Amino acid sequence: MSAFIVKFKNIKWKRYTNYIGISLVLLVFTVLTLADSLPQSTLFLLEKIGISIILSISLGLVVGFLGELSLGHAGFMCIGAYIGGKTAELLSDVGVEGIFALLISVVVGALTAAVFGFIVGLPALRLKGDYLAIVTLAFCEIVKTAFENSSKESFGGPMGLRTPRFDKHYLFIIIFSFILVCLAVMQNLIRSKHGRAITAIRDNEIAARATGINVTKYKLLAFIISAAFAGVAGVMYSFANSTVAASAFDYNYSIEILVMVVLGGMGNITGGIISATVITFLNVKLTTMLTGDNAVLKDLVYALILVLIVIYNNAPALKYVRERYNIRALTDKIFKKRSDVSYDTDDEGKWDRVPTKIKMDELLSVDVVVRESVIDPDKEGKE
Amino acid sequence: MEFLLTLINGVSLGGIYAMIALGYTMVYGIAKMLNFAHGDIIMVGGYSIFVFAATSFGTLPPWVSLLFAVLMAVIICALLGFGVEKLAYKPLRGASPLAVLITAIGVSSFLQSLAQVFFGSAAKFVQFPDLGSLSLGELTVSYSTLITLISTVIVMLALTLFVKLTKTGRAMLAVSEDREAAQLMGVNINFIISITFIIGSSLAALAGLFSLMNVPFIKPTFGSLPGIKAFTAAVIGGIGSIPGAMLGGILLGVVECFSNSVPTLAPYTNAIEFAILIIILIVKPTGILGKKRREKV
Amino acid sequence: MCEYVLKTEGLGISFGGLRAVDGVELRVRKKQIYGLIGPNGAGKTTVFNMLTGVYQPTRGTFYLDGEELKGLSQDKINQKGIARTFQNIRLFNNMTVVRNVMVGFHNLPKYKCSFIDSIFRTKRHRDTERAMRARAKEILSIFGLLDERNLLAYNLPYGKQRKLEIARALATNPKLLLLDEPAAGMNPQETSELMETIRFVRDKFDMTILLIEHDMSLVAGICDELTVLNFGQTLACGETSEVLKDPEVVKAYLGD
Amino acid sequence: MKNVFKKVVSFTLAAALTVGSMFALASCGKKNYAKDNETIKIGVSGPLTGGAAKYGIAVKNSAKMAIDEINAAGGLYGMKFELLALDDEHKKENVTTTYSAMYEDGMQISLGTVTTAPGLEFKELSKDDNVFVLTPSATGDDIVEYSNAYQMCFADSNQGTASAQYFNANYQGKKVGVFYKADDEYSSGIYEKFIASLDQSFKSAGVETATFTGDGLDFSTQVNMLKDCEVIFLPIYTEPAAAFMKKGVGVISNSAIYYGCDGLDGVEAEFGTWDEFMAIPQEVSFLSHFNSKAESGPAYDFVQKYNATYDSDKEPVNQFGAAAYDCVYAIFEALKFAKENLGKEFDESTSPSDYCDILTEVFNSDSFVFHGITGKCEGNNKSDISWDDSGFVNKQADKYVVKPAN
Repeated sequence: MSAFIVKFKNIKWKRYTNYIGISLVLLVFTVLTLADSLPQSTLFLLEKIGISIILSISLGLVVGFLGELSLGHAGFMCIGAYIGGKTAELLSDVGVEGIFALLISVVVGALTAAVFGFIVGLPALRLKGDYLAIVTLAFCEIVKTAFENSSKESFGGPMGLRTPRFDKHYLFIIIFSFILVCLAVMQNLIRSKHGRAITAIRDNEIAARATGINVTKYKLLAFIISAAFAGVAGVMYSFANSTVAASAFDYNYSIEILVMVVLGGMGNITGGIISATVITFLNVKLTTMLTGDNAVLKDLVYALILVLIVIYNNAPALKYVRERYNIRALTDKIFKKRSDVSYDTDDEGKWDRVPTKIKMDELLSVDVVVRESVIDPDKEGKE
Repeated sequence: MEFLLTLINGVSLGGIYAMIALGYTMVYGIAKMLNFAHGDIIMVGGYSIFVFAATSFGTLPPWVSLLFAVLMAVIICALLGFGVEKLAYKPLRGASPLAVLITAIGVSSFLQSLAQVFFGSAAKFVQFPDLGSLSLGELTVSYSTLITLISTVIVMLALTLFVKLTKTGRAMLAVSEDREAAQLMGVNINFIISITFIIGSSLAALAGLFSLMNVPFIKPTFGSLPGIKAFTAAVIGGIGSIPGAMLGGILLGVVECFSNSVPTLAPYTNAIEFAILIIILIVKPTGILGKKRREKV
Repeated sequence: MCEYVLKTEGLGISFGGLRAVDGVELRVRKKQIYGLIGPNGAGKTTVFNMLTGVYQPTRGTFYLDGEELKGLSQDKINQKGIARTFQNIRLFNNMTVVRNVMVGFHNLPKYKCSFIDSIFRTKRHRDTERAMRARAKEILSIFGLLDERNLLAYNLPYGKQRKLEIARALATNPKLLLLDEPAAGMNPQETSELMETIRFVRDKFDMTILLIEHDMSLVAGICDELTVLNFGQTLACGETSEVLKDPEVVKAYLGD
Repeated sequence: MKNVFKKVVSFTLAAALTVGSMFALASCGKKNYAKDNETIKIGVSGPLTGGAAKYGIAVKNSAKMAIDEINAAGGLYGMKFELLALDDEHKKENVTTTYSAMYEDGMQISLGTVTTAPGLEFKELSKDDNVFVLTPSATGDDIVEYSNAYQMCFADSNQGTASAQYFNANYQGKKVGVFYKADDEYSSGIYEKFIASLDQSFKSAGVETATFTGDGLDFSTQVNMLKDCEVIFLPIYTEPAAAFMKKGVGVISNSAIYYGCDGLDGVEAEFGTWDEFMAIPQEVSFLSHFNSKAESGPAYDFVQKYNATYDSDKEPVNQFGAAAYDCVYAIFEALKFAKENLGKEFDESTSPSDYCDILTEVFNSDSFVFHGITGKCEGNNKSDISWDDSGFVNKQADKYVVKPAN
């Protein structure tokens, strides 16, 4: 018994914060739904939050850990939703339904999305920062257009694809289970040599190459895994709704996912989970609270909150205020873990300290003839 | 014949894209940010023209009232661009480009919903004096198309000369090249960035005018699609490059019109435009006229 | 076994018609500390960039232990056994010190652990992680960085960042270590410490070291042999003491 | 570390307690959220912001207007109505939110959704809870798939077929062009039915087709493609139609005829002023159940009243609003009918499901005929509107000529 207690004490709890948090939420709400005491609005809210969390974690790999800017995450989700939904539809034709159909659809949807993740990852090898951002945005729009113009028989055309809806009382349990899977894959990956390689590429691509990291391989790997989980989120979406229409997956949606990741903090999975929850919750609450004539204020309020949060979180002038009043300082205060040097943190950093990636450094020019200029990367990001 | 008409339509549409892309490129090259709210400044310009043209029509001769409206739109947009930069972007100077990007998205959504609060969601028709059209044999080209094209070229040339010849323009180049060094050389960064936003936003107001001359309807989402298209155009031409913005805009407009003119391709127009973007970037990662940059090791 | 760890044959590169480096012949023996010196813009870093695959040489070739490495990618060259540091320090700033070193172990066969192993946290994953961490701590303690191992690299003082960069390069288990101006920005006290460290590295790891340096006291103090570059051409090469006396070299450094 | 251990234990205990107490509180079975209602709540989900907002706002305003009228006149046997209008932004993924919020807020009867795409989601949810749906303007054929749903507007297939029949009867020998929105279910749905029912003679002469997608309004290319057509079918909404007509000036023959469906109602309002609209030389006409430019009769009265109540400059009236107005009155009349003719009992706290059973019975009954402002009105008489068992509406559509050719 005492041996057990010692072992229990030695567990690095902070490593498991995310699992414990998600599992507790899952547990509480599972019990509630089994007791049939959850209103459906809560069930739907949980589904939405769950999907957002998967999206946020998966995009976090590309943006937060690999350091590439992607504005096309909704495109992967769209592929997952359509392919997963179609698989489920075909399966229900041959009599496979329920959880088995869902699992098979998830596998098919995730794999297809992963293939596209590979394809989109290829230009990422050549393009940087905002150029990659626009290419991913373009990819997302192309996928959307392709599905919108599909024939009625294949993917339903503009009407969208009718997909079998999963029992709303239990779908969120499955979604949250997939969050756990997604978390496990991401965290195990990040805390391994492969994750270190990816983070190293983010921090300094040139040094990473010189240290023997195969940049091509790891960039593609990050894109593939990220796309696969976006695909999973898409399949979940198709089971949470009775139709999947491509118009939902436009660049605005990609941007919303990016907002979740950015507000969560670079390479901060817990932050991504929290901000995905808060943003989704905020959106839903604004929709249900500002009704009728006030609906027009919804976007106004959302935009204001967004701008204020970003400025508060990032403005250099507010640095000292920020360091005193933030969630981490608060939790540190509660758990008194402020200066535990022996503890290994995840490789979180600050967005503005990443020197080689996500930069906007093109020069203004009036020349018609293309000239070459040399940039000194050590100047970047230091302003 | 058919071909020529489509080409003219394409060039005219491209001129509008180019005008927006010029603003994008200026702001990008100097403030180093993707100003996603740029499209919505066009929308504000459009509404300004709508309001001032409507209030002054009847009291003033049509041409004068139109010019008055355009002038007001330019002033309002310039002030708006200046204000947005000071309130939303300046506090974030030195922070991550991503934070600025998200703020720009927030500003964009804010402006759109504000327009809906004030003007409602329905499209408004904007009255323009009929400018007529020019007949060249079988071809008829409306004067508004010609005005759009000529103005775009003039604006591009003026910008080029401004940047090349004036002190402020050269300071802009310097700030774009190396902000710290420029500051050390006595360039007032805040002033240069403000000027850039003022110029970019004034161009947006003009773009709003030309869009309205082309299609005289204005609504809160008026700017978002042209905004994205112009961003695409700027990237195709090589973001940061003033001639590149022009080239990319025209190219995109022509492609759009030709794709629309083929019934089987028409539904895929957006996809085709974006596919061209991807191909160009894969072949030339910095766009057609973008500066090729090599990282120093 | 080859006589030379590193041998270059007529190594050269042109940028748009300009011959930046031409006909560089280096012969570096095992366990040697070899200096590459020359005035600013002489092409020293360019030589390093060619040796590490950042640039592909347009003329000539180079061999590591008799194996031709020209044309390989940067990570392949590193795996073959050339590691480097940079003139302007390039650390993984947002990673902890110990992880910076652990990245260096990435390709070592004894820490082989597939992606699948990591995802499922198999025994192999846990064993290699533990072994890597232990080894990283060893290396860090050699460089006196053990106490800072859980700091973010960004927060290290300048001198320690230099050391960490060398530690990370050594972690890749190279045959040849390229140091690009290791003493840049250091005071005499730190420089002499650095000299000790470099010697120690050579002795402890049986390392061959090629370094670029401007600080003549350091060069004279530790280099066995030198090559002097000027305008991309070899000006002189040979024993350190002799080369430094060469009137041509003195002229290149001090001007007429 | 000991602290942490303690905390974990206490936290687990607290969690267990919470879960346990929630268990104790849990009630079983379907809840009737309406049991505390003081009014009969009618819910509608529509786009109140974004690109399609004007349709949602017209529906919301008109439904509100109808409810205010009814309440001012004493309500239904003293019972008052209340409108719940939530914003779905014309996106189907928002419907789960809007629907469940309204349902839990005590919605007893619904007007479904304003547009088709979100309606496809709404119908599944409302079917599960057995909530009555009478949609003013979601025209998709699939909207009324289940027995609880009815339409006040014509279904897409009806509009497409009816338009084709009109063409077959009246426009023989003319060259036909079609301009539709390829990524819109309303537009492409009508287009498909239209082409399927069009006479072979038109097709062999060649039907020119031009399309557009997204929000763009620059149709110079499309106008060029259709410039030789004599009748142009426009199964689209007013905004792109107005942009098309404006571009068509001087390109498309002045004698050509623009012919649209109910989406074209209110196209003149897009032009701001009547003069500006009259500057379009071609004939503009459409097949619809409502004519917002009627000069007398019930439709005229409705429009007058709407304009007096709301800022018609900002959110102009259209057939969406008229249909919503009719929907509210249809529900009102149906409930009256249920009480008087079928002897049903209901009050403010009756559950949605019971309301649904009552209303379905009324709407399916052959003797229930509603007199509304949509459909073909003769003089000052309101039109006759009834529903078939599958949920489609039976009323007369008419071709309205908004303006003749100049």
